[in-house]
Amino acid sequence: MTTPLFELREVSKEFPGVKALDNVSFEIKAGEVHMLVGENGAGKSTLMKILCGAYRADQGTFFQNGEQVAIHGPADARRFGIAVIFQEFTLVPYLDIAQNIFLGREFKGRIPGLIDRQRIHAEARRVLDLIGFSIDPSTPVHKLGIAQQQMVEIAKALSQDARILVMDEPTAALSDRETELLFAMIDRLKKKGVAIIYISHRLSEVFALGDRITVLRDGRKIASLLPPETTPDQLVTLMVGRPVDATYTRPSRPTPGEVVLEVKNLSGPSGFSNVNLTVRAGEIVGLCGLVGSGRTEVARAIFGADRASAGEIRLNSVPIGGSSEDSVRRGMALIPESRKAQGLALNRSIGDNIVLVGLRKLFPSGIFVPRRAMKAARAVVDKLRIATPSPRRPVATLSGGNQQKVVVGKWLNADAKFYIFDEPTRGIDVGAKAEIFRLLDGLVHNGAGILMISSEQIEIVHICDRAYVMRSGHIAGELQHHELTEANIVRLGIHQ
Amino acid sequence: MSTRTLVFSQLARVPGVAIALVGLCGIFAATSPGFATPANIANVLTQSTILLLLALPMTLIIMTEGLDLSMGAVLTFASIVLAMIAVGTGSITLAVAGGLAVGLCFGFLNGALIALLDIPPFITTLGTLGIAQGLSLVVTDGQSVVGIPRTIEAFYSGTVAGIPLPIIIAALAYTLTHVLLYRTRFGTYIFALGGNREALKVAGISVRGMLIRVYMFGGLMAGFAALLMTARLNSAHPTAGIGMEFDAIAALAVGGTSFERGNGWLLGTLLGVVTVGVLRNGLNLLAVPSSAQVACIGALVIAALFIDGLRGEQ
Amino acid sequence: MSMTGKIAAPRFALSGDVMQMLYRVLAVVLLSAILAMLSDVFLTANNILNVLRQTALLFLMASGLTLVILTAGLDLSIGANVALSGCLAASVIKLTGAPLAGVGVGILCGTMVGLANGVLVTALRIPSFIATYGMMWMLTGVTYYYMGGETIHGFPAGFRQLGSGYLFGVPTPVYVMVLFLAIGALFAQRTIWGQQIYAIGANPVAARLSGVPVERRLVLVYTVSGAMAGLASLIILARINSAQGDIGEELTLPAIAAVLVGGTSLFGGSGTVAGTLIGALLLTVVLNGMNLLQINSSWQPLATGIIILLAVWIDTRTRRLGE
Amino acid sequence: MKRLFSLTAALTISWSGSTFAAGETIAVFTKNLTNPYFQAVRVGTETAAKALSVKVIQYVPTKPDSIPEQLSQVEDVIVKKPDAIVFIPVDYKALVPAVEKINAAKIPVTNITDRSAAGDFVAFVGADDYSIGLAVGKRLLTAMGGKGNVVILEGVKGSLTSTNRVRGFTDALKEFPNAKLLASQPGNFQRLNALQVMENLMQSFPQIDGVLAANDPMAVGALEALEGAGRKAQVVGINGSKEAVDLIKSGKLLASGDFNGFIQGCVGTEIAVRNLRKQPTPKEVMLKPIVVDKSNFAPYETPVEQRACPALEQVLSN
Repeated sequence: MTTPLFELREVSKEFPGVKALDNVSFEIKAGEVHMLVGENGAGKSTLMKILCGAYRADQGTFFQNGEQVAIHGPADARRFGIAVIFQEFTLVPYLDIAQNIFLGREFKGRIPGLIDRQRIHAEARRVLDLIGFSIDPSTPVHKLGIAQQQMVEIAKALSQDARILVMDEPTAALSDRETELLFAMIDRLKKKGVAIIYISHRLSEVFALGDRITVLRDGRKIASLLPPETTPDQLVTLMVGRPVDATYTRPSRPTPGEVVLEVKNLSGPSGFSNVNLTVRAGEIVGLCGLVGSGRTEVARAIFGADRASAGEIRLNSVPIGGSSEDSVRRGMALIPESRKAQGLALNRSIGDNIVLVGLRKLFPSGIFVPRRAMKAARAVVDKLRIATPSPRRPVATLSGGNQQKVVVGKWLNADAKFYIFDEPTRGIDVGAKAEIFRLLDGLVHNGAGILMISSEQIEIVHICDRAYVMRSGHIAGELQHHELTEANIVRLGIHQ
Repeated sequence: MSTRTLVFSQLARVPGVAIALVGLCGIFAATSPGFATPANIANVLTQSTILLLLALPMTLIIMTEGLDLSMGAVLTFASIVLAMIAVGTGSITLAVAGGLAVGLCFGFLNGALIALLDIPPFITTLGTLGIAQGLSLVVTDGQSVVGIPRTIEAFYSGTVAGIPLPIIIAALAYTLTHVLLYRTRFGTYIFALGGNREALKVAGISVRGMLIRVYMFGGLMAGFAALLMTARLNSAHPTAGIGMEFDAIAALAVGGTSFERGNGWLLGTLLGVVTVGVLRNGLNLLAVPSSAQVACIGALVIAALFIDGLRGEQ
Repeated sequence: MSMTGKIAAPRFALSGDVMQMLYRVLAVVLLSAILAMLSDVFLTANNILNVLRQTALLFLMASGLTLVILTAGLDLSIGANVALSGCLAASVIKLTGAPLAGVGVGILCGTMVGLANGVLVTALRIPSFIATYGMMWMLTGVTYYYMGGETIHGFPAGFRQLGSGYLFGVPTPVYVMVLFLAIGALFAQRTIWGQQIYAIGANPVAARLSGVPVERRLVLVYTVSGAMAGLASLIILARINSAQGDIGEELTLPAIAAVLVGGTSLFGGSGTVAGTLIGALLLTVVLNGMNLLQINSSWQPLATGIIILLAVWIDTRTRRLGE
Repeated sequence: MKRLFSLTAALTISWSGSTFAAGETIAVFTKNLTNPYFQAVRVGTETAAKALSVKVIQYVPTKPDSIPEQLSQVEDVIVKKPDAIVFIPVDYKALVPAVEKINAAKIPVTNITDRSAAGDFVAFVGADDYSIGLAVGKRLLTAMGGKGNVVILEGVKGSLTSTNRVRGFTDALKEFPNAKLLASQPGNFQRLNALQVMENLMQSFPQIDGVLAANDPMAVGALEALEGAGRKAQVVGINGSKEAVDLIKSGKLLASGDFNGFIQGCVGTEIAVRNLRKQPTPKEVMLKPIVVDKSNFAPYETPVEQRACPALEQVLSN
């Protein structure tokens, strides 16, 4: 039994009203990948923030290589070689990659006060090579895609020659190929003796990568397990506290009805062309492919959020005209990929957010009646089991899963006929995922049609009735229910 | 940014303001004989210096997604204090120090209110604008402060090797700000303040400390602007700087600095200031009536922003 | 300007966040109490009406502006708009002798200018701060050119009732103020357009993806702001019985201050028209008090500045508690 | 951008032509585009210019009374080297450097209305604010029978004009011991300010018999305030502006001291021209205060545009 590289003992952290961490002990050994799992609000991110010095623990002790240390701030954390890759990128858009990698650790130049940019770029080059990311380090970050930014984040962490790397759902935004790159890299790091604390909601990853799994729930440490000795279902049960079917399957599937959405030869400036697809009432149709293959772009074009340059879109066989406003009026709904940026008015109440879409339907006269709005909102809150005392509460106070429910709930008052779900389960925990799926299922049973984008093929496989796979802006192929397997999706999705 | 991308990104952005500047110069040179003379060019540049001293720090402040509406008033008050000390003690050094101190104090006050009490910059500086303006009136009771030693005048009217001193001061100020923004940690963190404050926190850098320093830099530059203003008027007047902050903001907006995500461009600010200066000077030389001049300035601001908007879409 | 907006109250209650309103009303009451102690005339019916009349003007300009700021925008052109609309209206009244014609022209001009602002901000995608700043210069230029330094004065008594008249012993502008307070509050809180405006301010992207016609609503708020400036200009004309190129020049920043002191957030999505009224009242009471106490007017900007800071600071504090 | 170009181009065509016309060119500086007084001055200069067949160019700060801007305009004008300059400083102290620049450029400059604190001038043409204040003050107080409560509405704090006029008012008050000065508050030469200040003052003082306003717009503001409150008081202003004259005619305004911007413009320009043409010029012309009231308003009814400049001798003689 080697002494752990770093250890936390009986750490507690309390926020007004919430005990975020309650006597949690946690250790990480050199060269191991320690999976940290738990529902949102279980305390994962608090633990992480304490590790990196963003929060101060109320109680608890820290040990580095067996001797007691204290973390007063980010500086200490860095000194102990702890580096964190947050989910919300900590990159500065109008600085270049190199400057971002060394933000706060700029090398001093010969002239006192100035920074040595040559050295910064040289070093950045080195780090980028280390993770096999070939890009000019002097590219401004605002020019990078989300996956590339993720790479920069990792490079940033490694550049601090971290001995302990904390990753918060690093694959959430990555395509499969990029994910493989990441995993390969993680292996390399392990061999170098780097310890990795890996937070994930994707059970496949947990078992594929993990040397050890620690489960948190409601701020308490529930269990610490070894993958070989556990099954996914056990794990999920531990996380949620009640048995949940991790790989959600739909009890019954309605027989597809009329064609709700028909897209013919859709092409757009945002890099997709000749996209043809149909969705029938009662169907959940998947739209998959690598990140950057044009899934989201197609979805936005169908919804009218972006202009299409050519092609035809028919909703219930009526051609629709390219503005999101028009699409909404005709009963189309979009659940965008980014809750915070595109889905919610964070500084407004849950109720305000829920009634927004349905305003015209709820108040045809144009007169807004708060009481009626409240009732409508509460109805949705109850229907979707959104965990909140009152719809008057600010939506920002909800957990990720519940926020996602609000984004979906917005459309229930608008009785939409066709829904586009773009990454509906990104960054939400297993329990919430199951509920979202149940919701999709409910919608199609009520005769709606759904187009669902997801990077997690397992979800597509389990949820969808059919799926289209995109590759670099084209539909690479369509998979009927019986041919819908992860292997097929990957085969179609990546270049031969 | 590395020199290469820096140069590139700047070239890519030149048109909006540069077209305006080149175009205006062309027109005025063609239509007004007096315009393209060394004397007049020196004249325009000299006139632009005070505004530039405000527009440079304002660019950095706006890059932090902040704003400083108090600059004009602070300039005024600093200039009054400077003049009063000069009159009282006859010591230039003391006077200049006093003026800069006023600038720094207000800069700190702004920064502290914004960073520590997190009052939004717009309101904070709207408030301190009132305070500085009020103090200027109270201490002078509306009178100009005159009788300051002639030597102060030299700061504005003096020349070194035939180049007007204010132009040299402005050039220094620009170089300093440029180095500060593109070559130092301070500058790097300004990009971060506007672009992603979380990144700073994670890197263990005090956002509040940075903010305070940015506004103090603004105050300091306002202090120097006050020195030039006092030298220029050879007196201080409680209304001298009113509204200059808006001119500065307009100039940097014309220069292509956007109000979001720390997307600023210092060279553009310089061009913007000169463009506005050239416009006013040219219209005066052409004896265009003031009412038309007023309209032209408005048109310039909107036109330049419109161009950048178009280019942004491409 | 940073988008880290504060958590705002739910927008269901008519008056918005009750706590916020309470504290603001309290501030006015406290200030009034102090002034009442210092000056025996402060609390006289006459002076109260007098304060209200002066508040009316500020409020009318600020009320339209409130909607603009609710969408996280700004309108720096209202002062110049007042000047142009007022001067045009004045000359029409002089020419035709028909006050109504003047009223029509004044409001129309204001509305048109507002519409232009809306187009600059939406169609040309120019940041509102700059667009309206440029607009301010252009309007001023036109006004100066049009007036050529002259004054237009002497309007029919009927028209002047609008500014200096009384109805049941209460100044006419006060009625106008109350009317537009009601309209404004109802529009913001009780129409779906109002709700959409709040939504746009809170998150324009989310609003658009929720089918809110963002551009049209934005054009609407700038147009309304312009129209209110036009209306305000008429009140000014009627009060001073004359028009000059510089009327309204000094009214823009106070109007903005009134909105902000009234608790509307520059980041959009939170604030109320009623709050703006309190803000305007607060600022007016300060100046009125200083006049009554015959404090050297040099102190006025100083006092105003401090009031603004105090109000907003307490505001952020109470918000913090509110969470 | 095209729009901007064509705009500037258009202006260029329309203005550059006239700029280089024959005859001496005289640059005229006034304080702002908003106060009718300076419009009167400008009309005066134009009228004189026509008579003397010279060309005047008006320079006015785009921001009313902006010191730095007038300074810049002076610097720009020096580049153009007009034959002469007629100059009203926006601030009599702060613009001294500008005057020195003009002197250094050897451009003859005539100072009118506000006497610059320093600099060499061909001549100064003005009316003495103090004696006008005094005269108008006396006019009011005599009308009040030498007793009663008076308030003063000052102009912009620190402006020479305001200071001297108010000094005149107060000295007038000294001569009438039974009259009581209740308050003296600034209305910044602005209608609305004056109106609101007056409204507030009326709250503190139940009985106000007379108002001394440092210019006509403020007098008008005061009148409106009084009317609004349904109270009566004698009001006097200064400038003898068209609107003041109308109000005097209709009996609302008691009197207005004639500051006579029109004649100042005329005389200033004529002196500038005479000086250029090597004709003798007076070093100083002080228009003596005239109080316009019901008895003598008739001549002031003709709008300035239609008036003719009086001969210099005539002005000097009386």
